[in-house]
Amino acid sequence: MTVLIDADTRIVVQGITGHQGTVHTRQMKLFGSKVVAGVTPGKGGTTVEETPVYDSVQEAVDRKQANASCIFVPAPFAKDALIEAVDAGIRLSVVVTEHIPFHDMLVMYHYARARGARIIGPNCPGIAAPGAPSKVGIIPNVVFRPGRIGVISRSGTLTYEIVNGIREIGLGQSTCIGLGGDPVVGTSFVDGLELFEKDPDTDLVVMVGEIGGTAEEDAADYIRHHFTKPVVAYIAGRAAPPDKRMGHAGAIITRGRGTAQSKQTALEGAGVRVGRFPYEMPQLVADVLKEKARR
Amino acid sequence: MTVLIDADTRIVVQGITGHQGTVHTRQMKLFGSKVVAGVTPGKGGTTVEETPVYDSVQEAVDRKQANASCIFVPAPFAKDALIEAVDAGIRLSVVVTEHIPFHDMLVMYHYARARGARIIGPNCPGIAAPGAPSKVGIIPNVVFRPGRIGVISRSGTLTYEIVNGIREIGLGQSTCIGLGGDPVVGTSFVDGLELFEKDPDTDLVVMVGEIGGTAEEDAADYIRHHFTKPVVAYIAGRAAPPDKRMGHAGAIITRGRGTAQSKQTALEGAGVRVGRFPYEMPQLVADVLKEKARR
Amino acid sequence: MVKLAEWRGKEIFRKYGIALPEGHVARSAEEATSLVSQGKVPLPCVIKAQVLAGGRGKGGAVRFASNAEEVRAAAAAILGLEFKGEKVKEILLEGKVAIDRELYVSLTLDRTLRLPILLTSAKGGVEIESVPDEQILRQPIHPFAGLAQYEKRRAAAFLGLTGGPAKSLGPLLDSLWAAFNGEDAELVEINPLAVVGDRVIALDAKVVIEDDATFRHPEYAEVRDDRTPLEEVAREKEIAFVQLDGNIGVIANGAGLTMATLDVLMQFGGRPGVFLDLGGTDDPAKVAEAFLLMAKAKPTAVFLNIFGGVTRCDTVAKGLVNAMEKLPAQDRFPLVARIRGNNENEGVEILRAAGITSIPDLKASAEATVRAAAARAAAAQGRTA
Amino acid sequence: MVKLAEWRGKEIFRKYGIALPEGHVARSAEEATSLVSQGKVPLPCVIKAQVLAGGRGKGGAVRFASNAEEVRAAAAAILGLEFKGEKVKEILLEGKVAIDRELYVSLTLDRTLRLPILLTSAKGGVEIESVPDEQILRQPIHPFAGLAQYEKRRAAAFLGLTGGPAKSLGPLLDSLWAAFNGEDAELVEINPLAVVGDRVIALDAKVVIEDDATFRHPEYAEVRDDRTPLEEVAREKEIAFVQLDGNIGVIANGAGLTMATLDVLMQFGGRPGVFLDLGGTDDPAKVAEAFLLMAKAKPTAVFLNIFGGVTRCDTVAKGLVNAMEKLPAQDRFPLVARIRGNNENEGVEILRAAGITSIPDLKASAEATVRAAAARAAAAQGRTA
Repeated sequence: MTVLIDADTRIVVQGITGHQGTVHTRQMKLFGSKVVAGVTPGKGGTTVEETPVYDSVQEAVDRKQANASCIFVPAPFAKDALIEAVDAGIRLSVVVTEHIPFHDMLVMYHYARARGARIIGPNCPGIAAPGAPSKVGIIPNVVFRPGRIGVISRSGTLTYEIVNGIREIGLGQSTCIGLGGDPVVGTSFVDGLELFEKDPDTDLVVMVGEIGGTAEEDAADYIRHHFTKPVVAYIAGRAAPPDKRMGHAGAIITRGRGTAQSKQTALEGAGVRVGRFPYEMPQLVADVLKEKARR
Repeated sequence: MTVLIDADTRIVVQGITGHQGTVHTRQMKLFGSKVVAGVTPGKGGTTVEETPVYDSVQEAVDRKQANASCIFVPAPFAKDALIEAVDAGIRLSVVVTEHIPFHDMLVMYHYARARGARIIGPNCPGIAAPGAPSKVGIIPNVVFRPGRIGVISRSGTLTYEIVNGIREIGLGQSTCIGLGGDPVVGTSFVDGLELFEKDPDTDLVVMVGEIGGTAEEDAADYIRHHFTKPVVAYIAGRAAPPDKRMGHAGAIITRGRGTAQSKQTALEGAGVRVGRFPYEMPQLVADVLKEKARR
Repeated sequence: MVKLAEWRGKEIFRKYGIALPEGHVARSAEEATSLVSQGKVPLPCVIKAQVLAGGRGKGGAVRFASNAEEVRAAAAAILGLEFKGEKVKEILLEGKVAIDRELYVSLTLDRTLRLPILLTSAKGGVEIESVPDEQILRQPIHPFAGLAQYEKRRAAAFLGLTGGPAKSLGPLLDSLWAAFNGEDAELVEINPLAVVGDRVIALDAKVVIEDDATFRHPEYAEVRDDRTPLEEVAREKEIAFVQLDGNIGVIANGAGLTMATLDVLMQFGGRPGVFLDLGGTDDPAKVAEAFLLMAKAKPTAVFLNIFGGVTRCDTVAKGLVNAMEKLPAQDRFPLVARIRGNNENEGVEILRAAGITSIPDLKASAEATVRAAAARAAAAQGRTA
Repeated sequence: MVKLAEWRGKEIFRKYGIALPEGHVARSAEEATSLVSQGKVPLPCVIKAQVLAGGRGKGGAVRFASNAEEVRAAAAAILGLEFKGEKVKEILLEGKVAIDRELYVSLTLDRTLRLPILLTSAKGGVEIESVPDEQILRQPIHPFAGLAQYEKRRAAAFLGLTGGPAKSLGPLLDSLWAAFNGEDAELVEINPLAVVGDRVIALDAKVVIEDDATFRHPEYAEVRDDRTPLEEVAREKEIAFVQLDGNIGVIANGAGLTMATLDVLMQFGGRPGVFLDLGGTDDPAKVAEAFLLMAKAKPTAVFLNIFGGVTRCDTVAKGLVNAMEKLPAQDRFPLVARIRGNNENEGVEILRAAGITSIPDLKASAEATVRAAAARAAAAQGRTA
């Protein structure tokens, strides 16, 4: 089983006629995803990567039964694109777009939530379930393979790096969720853990965190009280100075809060094994699985 | 059983130090309701009808475990009072206040809904469950008695009139919900029917509707497809001319829509017995119950 | 319901940046002529009666003029009209525009969805009620999302707009949405919305402000437009009072009960002339005030139907007796009372002492009222005959 | 993160109606003196260095003056300062007010709740980080409800305000809320918020605008305040580039991987000097541009760590080789590369052809980088010695 997406996920790509939209429509299809439609206002009636393009999400839902969307539209229009998706009945939107003002994202998040929809992202690689197979977003097709490890991450390439290492020791993933690097994200570590807790086909969760905010500390608190599966974590940014945004809008130590040390301490306090460097992660995962098997 | 309220409902009265707030706190207590606190900003520390008064709903929740509120504050401040209740974790608010602008009520409704709270009203008599016993609002204590009839109504006194007639033939109520006479209400006929459908202790529902809007037509549609219990209805306002507000902000026939005839036709089409006059209602209820027993 | 005349609606539209023809209000033919001669209104122009009823075009309440003399004549003609029962006191003069197409757009409330709803139709210039449903696009607008770009795009596409007019529709809808919310409107309607060259402009304006929101908009306190003088007095006293075309006054407590009382009266051949909902009160003075207001409507008979809850029967009885005592003989009316519920016995006793019998049965009391009205009418006819 | 100087923050506050002392900015002692002599700034007055760092009071960057001569002297003294590494170019002159109490209020984002949060404390005038948690009231504000009356009442009660100051707090908080949203701020902070007589006024202003929202606020495009010149160039080219205090440049793709690369370098004794996140790109020219920017930071050595996904290894290799060819000999730097993932073989081949070996192991490549930097530093020292 997988979380959030499966083989029946029918994707509409919002902003399909843009460069990124087109490239990743192709990649998603190659992965095995059902990309059933694209939307670009004014380009309705055309075709991209053998996918019909409509003027509105509603048409994609009405004609192609789309039930998830992948948003590539530029930041100034992203809020509107998400509202359009929610209003059309889409219940899962992966927002790849970066540089969305958090004031917009606050509205997007609470609007989607009020209407029963979920956002992954923004500024995220999306979600991939190699066994389905299905992916929504821009996660590379090659690093994953089906397995029983859940991955939740605030980063993109760092996650591919770590997952690749884990793959090299022979382990695969159930679902990988890229939460995104922004200060306000639609789905947090805690939300992701809730999903994996309920998934019978996930044995262990790898968390890839980074400096900024308290999402990892919140996750530690959740793990301590509610999570029953082993968790292995890595936190990027121990070398980062305060008050500097390290690439991600959310990766910033402000007023002394959000340091890698604080996160590591919180997670270890909740029984999570925290790797200090990416290359330590495969061995850690293997060790923890071995311990689990022994119990 | 009852819907929405029961013997464990712990009421905080918002605007308790006003005339109406004080009078109805006493009446609610006489009925048997647990009025555990009142709120009037600036009057914290005083007592009304042996009920402690606090400055905020949060204090009433923290100290007295209030879980429902009854709002008597004037219209210009009602929106804020509701938001305060919702934010403090109150999940049921009866808004007695009338003359709340519907633009405010739209925000109140959608805010409460987004945060998992329910509004009864505004401009409503509230809700009474004679068997609990508990009531939140201003429904007179004397007209009801415990029984198995559910009542949902847009009106106040007309409902007491009808219920009194039904009582005189020996029947009582499970719960009576006064929806309120405004164009936008927190709980509609459909919402009320959903509650009674699930209530094993309600055998029949009496709907008291009136001109304006399409709440009764919507209810007819719902009854046709989802409601399994008998319904008896009365619609006030056959004599009302178009484009005049008949006392209630919501009781107005606009652009030919919302007539009593339209509502009666819709309800009868859904198998509902519609009485033409209030004094016909007790006999209709008795007849329908007899038919039900025969089947 | 504060219905605003077109010129007031357009003042609001202007405030929110909605494109309009150049125009001014006049209250006399002289004023109209001078607006034109001073160049404030370009020629040719259109002159429109500022009345609330629709169908002005066919009713002679809209005229065109291409010179000052024609303006004077048209203004004088329209200002002399009584249009559907309403005297024309103001006219709006606007420069005539070259209309390519007439569209329709409005924002109002969808009570079922509990959402504002944007209506658009390519069939502008006629009453929207006459337009088939499938020719109207209905888009609910969520207050937390606001009017979204995609909704504006869909509206433009549905109207068949492209190029300049399509581009100008978006900002116009944003302005209309801002006006709807900012003014606490029940309705903002542009009919017709005209395509003029490369943009859309509002040729008419219908704005209805919500009564209950006037505490935020004292500027509308003076607008009475749509009420009878007695209804206006009642509104100031916060009594729900509606004048109808019959002769029997109904006083009851609660909107639903008052309506039901009208319904029962009609059933027995009575014609209600006043709907008066006492509401919930425990003040006899307020009750007396309502009775005196009722007397001013000169009803042939009055039916008092009280079901006591918040309002106690004795309170009503006291107020009634006080009011009756104050009424001069010629203003009195036959009264049938039915008081039930809270403190019923005390109320019945007070009435009995004043010579009024309460009939507890609703049907019987309604019949009695209809008989009393008929008798009074017959007597009055006898007097005048 | 667009951090605004106090005077700019106060301009925003004024726009939203927040009460402030009378004040003006000056850029020279002469200008300061003439502001006072023209009566634009009342005496006595306070003169404050317009720098972004805190602790100005203790650092001599705030002075008082009661006549024109004192103003000139204070202005000259402050304008000559270098305060915590920042040259003082502007001073703000404000009329001195009689402070009864100093409070604290701010609005910022709570990332966990995904809600704006209103912070209030009676301990104003000190850094909020030094105030114990229980002395700070934290109220999350829901964007769909806005700042509610009860939240303002609770803030006033928590601050122990009554009477006039309590009454003036509500509108001030409304204005602050409007500014926070209207300006797309990450932070609006008033510290201290002063009780002066019967009202509260903002003595200081700290406003931080969100970088990503500057498309809605072109007025902040010119404000650079907090970046190094190279960071500013990078920002214009949309490259994530942060200067640190070490000597090794790191180029990686993705913020997380770039951070992790810094972490690994540090582990082996390296000191990162530049964080450069290539992000996702498939354009060799963009990669070359990033390398040339890195060269301008004069790193002792550079570590290139690519995990190819959206960004393909061969694209990076091509861009790198192009850039290296363009660099004059004296600007070149030792380079250690590690490229993995998408099109890895093609990339490795391109690098090999240019004489660069990719070390696939992260640990080994990081160690090699640290060694290369040390060797270069030693060689440079040898040359200068």
